[in-house]
Amino acid sequence: MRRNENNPIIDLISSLVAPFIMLFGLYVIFHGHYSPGGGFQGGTLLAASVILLRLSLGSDLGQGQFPSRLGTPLASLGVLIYYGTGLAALLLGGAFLNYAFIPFSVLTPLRRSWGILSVEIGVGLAVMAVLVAIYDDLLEGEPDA
Amino acid sequence: MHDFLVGHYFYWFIFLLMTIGLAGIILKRNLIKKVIGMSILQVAIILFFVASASKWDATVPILDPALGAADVTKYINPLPHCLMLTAIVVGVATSGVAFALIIMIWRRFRTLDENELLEKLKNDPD
Amino acid sequence: MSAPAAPSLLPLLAVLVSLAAVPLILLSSRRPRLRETWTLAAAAAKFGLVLALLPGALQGRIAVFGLFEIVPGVRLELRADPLGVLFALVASGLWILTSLYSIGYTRGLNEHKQTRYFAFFAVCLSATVGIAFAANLVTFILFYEILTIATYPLVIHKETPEAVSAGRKYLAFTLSAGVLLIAAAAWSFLLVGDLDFKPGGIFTGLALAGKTAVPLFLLFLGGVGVKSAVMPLHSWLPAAMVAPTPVSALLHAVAVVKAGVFGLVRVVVFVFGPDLLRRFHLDSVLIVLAVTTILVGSLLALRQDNLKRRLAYSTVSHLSYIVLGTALLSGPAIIGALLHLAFHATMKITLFFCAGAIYVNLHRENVSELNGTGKIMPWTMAAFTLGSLGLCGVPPLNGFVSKWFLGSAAVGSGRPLLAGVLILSGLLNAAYLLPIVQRSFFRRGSGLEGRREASPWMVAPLVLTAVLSLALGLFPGTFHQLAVRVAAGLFGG
Amino acid sequence: MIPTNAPALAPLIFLLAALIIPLAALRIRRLAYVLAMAAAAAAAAVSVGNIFRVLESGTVHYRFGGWPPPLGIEYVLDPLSAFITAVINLTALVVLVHARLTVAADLPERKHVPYYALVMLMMSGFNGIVLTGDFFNLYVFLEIASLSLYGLIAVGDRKSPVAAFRYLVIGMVGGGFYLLGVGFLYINSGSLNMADLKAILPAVGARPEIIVALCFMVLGFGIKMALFPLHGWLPDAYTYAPTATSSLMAPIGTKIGAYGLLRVLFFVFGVNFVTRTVPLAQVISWLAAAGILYGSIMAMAQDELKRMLAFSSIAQVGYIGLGIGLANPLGLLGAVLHVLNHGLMKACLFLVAGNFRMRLGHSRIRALDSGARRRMPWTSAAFTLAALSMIGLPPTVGFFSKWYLALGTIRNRSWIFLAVILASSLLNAVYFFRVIERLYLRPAMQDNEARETEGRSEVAPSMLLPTLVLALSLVVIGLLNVVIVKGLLVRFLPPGLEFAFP
Repeated sequence: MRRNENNPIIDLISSLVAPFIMLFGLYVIFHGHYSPGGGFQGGTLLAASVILLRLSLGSDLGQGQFPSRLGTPLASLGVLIYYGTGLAALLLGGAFLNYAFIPFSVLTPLRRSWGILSVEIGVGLAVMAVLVAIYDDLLEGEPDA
Repeated sequence: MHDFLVGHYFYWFIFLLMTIGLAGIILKRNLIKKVIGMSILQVAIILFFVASASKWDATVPILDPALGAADVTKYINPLPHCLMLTAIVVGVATSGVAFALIIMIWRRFRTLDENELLEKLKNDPD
Repeated sequence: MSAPAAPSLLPLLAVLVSLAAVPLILLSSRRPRLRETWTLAAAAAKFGLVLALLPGALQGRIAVFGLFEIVPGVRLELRADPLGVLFALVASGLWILTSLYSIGYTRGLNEHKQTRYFAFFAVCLSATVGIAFAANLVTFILFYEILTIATYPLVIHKETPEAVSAGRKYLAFTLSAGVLLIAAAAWSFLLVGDLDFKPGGIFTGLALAGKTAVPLFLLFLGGVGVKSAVMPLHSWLPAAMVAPTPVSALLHAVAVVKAGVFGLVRVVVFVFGPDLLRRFHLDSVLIVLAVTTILVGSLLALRQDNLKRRLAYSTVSHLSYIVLGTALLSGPAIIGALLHLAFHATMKITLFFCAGAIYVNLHRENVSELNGTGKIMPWTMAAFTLGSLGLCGVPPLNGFVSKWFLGSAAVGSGRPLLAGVLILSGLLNAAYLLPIVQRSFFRRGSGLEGRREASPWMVAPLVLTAVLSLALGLFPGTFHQLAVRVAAGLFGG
Repeated sequence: MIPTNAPALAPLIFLLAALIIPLAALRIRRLAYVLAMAAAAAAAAVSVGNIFRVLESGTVHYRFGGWPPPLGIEYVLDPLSAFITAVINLTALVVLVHARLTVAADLPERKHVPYYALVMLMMSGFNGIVLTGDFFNLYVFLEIASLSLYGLIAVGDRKSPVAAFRYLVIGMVGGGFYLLGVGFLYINSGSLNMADLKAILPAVGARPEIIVALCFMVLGFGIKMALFPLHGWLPDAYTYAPTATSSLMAPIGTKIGAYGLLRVLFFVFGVNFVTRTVPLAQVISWLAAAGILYGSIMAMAQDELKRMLAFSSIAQVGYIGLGIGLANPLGLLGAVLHVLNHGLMKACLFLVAGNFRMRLGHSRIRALDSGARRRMPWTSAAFTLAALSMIGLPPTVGFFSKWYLALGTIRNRSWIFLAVILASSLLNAVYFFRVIERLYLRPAMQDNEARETEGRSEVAPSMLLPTLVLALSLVVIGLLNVVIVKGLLVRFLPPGLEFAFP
């Protein structure tokens, strides 16, 4: 990923576009449980925005938005949110991931809905962190602009 | 016979894709091309699943107020798509690991050509 | 066997006592005297325990000890029937003498790794008594394989290239035999569903076809034939003579090879049964093998210059006496076979002890170097003479008794030619053993100035075994009674 | 709570550990090992408990998310899966005790945390594969385990990334074939649930698509279990991986493939389908027999102990394949018992190789001599015992595997396979006694004499103890085999292959 010249157009456009991609990613995640979308897709969009900035500004400047060292812990955390949702159901007397047993709301359909949302958030976080981490790992040690 | 060939045209396409992928894995000497072959193979399998769910006169499996929920034949089977979502993730992860390994190999042996690599391995004193 | 079975711990203890000595021997590796004490104590205890089983066996009360299922359908079970007691008595009794002798031998040669030597010797004896008391094929195989492995370190004890290659040969033969035996046992298990040794055979209820019975018997024969050194499976035995002499004496004249022959007896009469063998003429196969081995073994012995190798070929030929006796499938023959199993042990061990004493004392191991040794080692060579005469079958030594039974049984079963084979073999025995006696007493030797008799640790055991050979020739009572019991259980009357 | 969730607990425990380790170890690195051990111990305890649960109350079904089987993912705890999970989790526990020092020696410190996290992830995958009742779920766990394994291999010797890459390519193709097979099955039956499929398949009949599906799945599992001639990835992977990885992978990894094969052949398609309709079982048994001979012969030619053990693994997996291919109850019992027995033996042998590497700096057979044995008497003794077991001498476990397999071959009247099994134990004797002879009989070499004066320098207790425990278990389990077989294993036998011992 050697950048031969500073191109202000690319820098500017990518900096402008990145927040919108991220916003769209969040939208996709938060609507995933009742419309097309979800954690995988949203997480990928989030990662795309991070990686876009790393590509255009260089990995060092890109750190400000998402530090590389957070990659693995955030991925773990994301899956833990997923896992925790399942575990909560298990601890409260249901099977693993049986959302009907999670005390988010009184109504069972709503519980299910909230349960899926919580899982989607976890998945989104994990997917984003993992994709960024893969990108970072592959670049590790390479000369960077 | 004609029906068999034409009726399954999509499967023939998938079969072709798989063959290309396998050929890439087996015949190409460059490790990166092998990974590309792997990805093609993976895509072929994914398409195979997705194609199996296709259905005439049916729509995406999201509740459409106009169609209602009474007649489920109006919707296509969502399960293969869900499965393939997972398979795609697996594919991404596999490619990621493959590239990480390729980078390790490059750093240690300075080659990605399989023949050269085997030669270097043989002469490597461990 | 109609004899009532009495649950008893004795068989188990008899097996375990020498195993229990192993850790003690290992722990006292730096204190030779203590180590030897443990060995002797274990040997004495073992003999005592086996002796305690003798009255029961003679009266027909069979001590049985069942542990647990070792494979589904088969228990790990020990059963001290007369046949087992007879073999255990021989092995454990001679272990005491061999232990005494070993002490003299290892000290005399200042052997290395004596701890390993004594420890594996003890394991071997455990396995041997286990074989003797095994109540079924799986238990038998268990101890048989333990014996195989425990003998290996003793064969390669010298750690010379020659010893190592002999060890390989030994393992190649015995491990192959082991897998054949396992295959045979597995097959029998599928046929019968039970592997307990039964007088008259375990296949009695089945109408076994020839295409099952013959291959099965050949598998069994391959399994037990190697250790019993039936030709052409004998060649490991002469090679294994690189082992220290006490090992050759006890294991390669008594425990290991007799375990093989004992196994053959078990297979022939307790697994297959006389009827099945006769129906498919398998007894004739055995007879032919045995006769060949007897004669060819003796002839090969004639050619050996190395004393221990000559004795080894002599062992090969004498083991087939027992095979022959078994194959005749009659009461008197089996009595003769079992008597020979016991009596050959005392005679052959005497000869090996003598060979070892000569080696330790004079560092000579070839027959051609033995001129004049009788003058300086009179006790040793006198014992050697007794042993040799016994093997030739000269009365009143015990070799005569067993040969008499074998020969008369051969005539009695309408095969007088076999008695001729025995006589011929006796002459061949004389031809390869008596020249040694003649050399040592009547020829003038060189380089023997200032040499004296071997150490009393070695002379005492060999004189004892020689006297034992004589005594058993005069009073074969106990062994005869045991053998009669076995025969009665098998063939009635 | 534990009883109702029993089937799902073991994979979930490992997964939790895999997730917590990277977070917890942010501050304290040593926590990684502590957490991994805790998870392994908990999982082992749960899976041993599961055996008793199965014995008491029969098969336990667990519905993820509360969805009933054809829709939702189901976990099934039956005698077979309970047995296999107990075996792999106990083995992993013992190996992990040993792993602490070898990981510290083999890997730079910054890699310790990801290493243990990956081990946990791999174990989670293995447990998931065994317990799941859903074919697609099985695929996912298969890939989770494989991906972790690639990583675990790649941190070894200099050549390890190449070995890992080769494994990755072959493993991915294997997984792909499996997935394709699942696809064919799904298209033709509309179900992914194993129990459901078992009910549907007879009605579908032997359509070509179903046969193709079966063949693809067998191919996939064959690659994972290194069934000859699909074994190409194995020797390098075992040789160049770090000690801890090879001693986890050798006893557990290939067995999972064998388990999958067993499940698919006999619990989904049924014995008639795989022996009569499509004679696939026969094909498997011939390949396995060829693998036994090939592995044993190749093992003789190796100079590196780990490589020799790798080829021996190919042969031993052949035993399992042969038992499965015989398609009779005794063969299956032998195969499943051999999963346990070979797991114990190979774990012990790889730990011994690790001990040699730790103290001598190498595990080349030609460089071993009695000096090595004098320095490490206990390790050498453990090696000898495990070698005797590999040869198949009673009362070690190897004998009993051989016994059941021999019974199985004789029952089928497959004399050639009987001969192969027996011959292979002699070949085992050849290559193991080659090492034993060196260890015990070969005088110490010149350059070792200086070191010899140091006297005994056995490895640390945390490495020695697992080695000895495994070695001892070879005899104990051997004597207890009837308890295992009669008490537990006969209950797993699939319909059509029931059997009762006399």
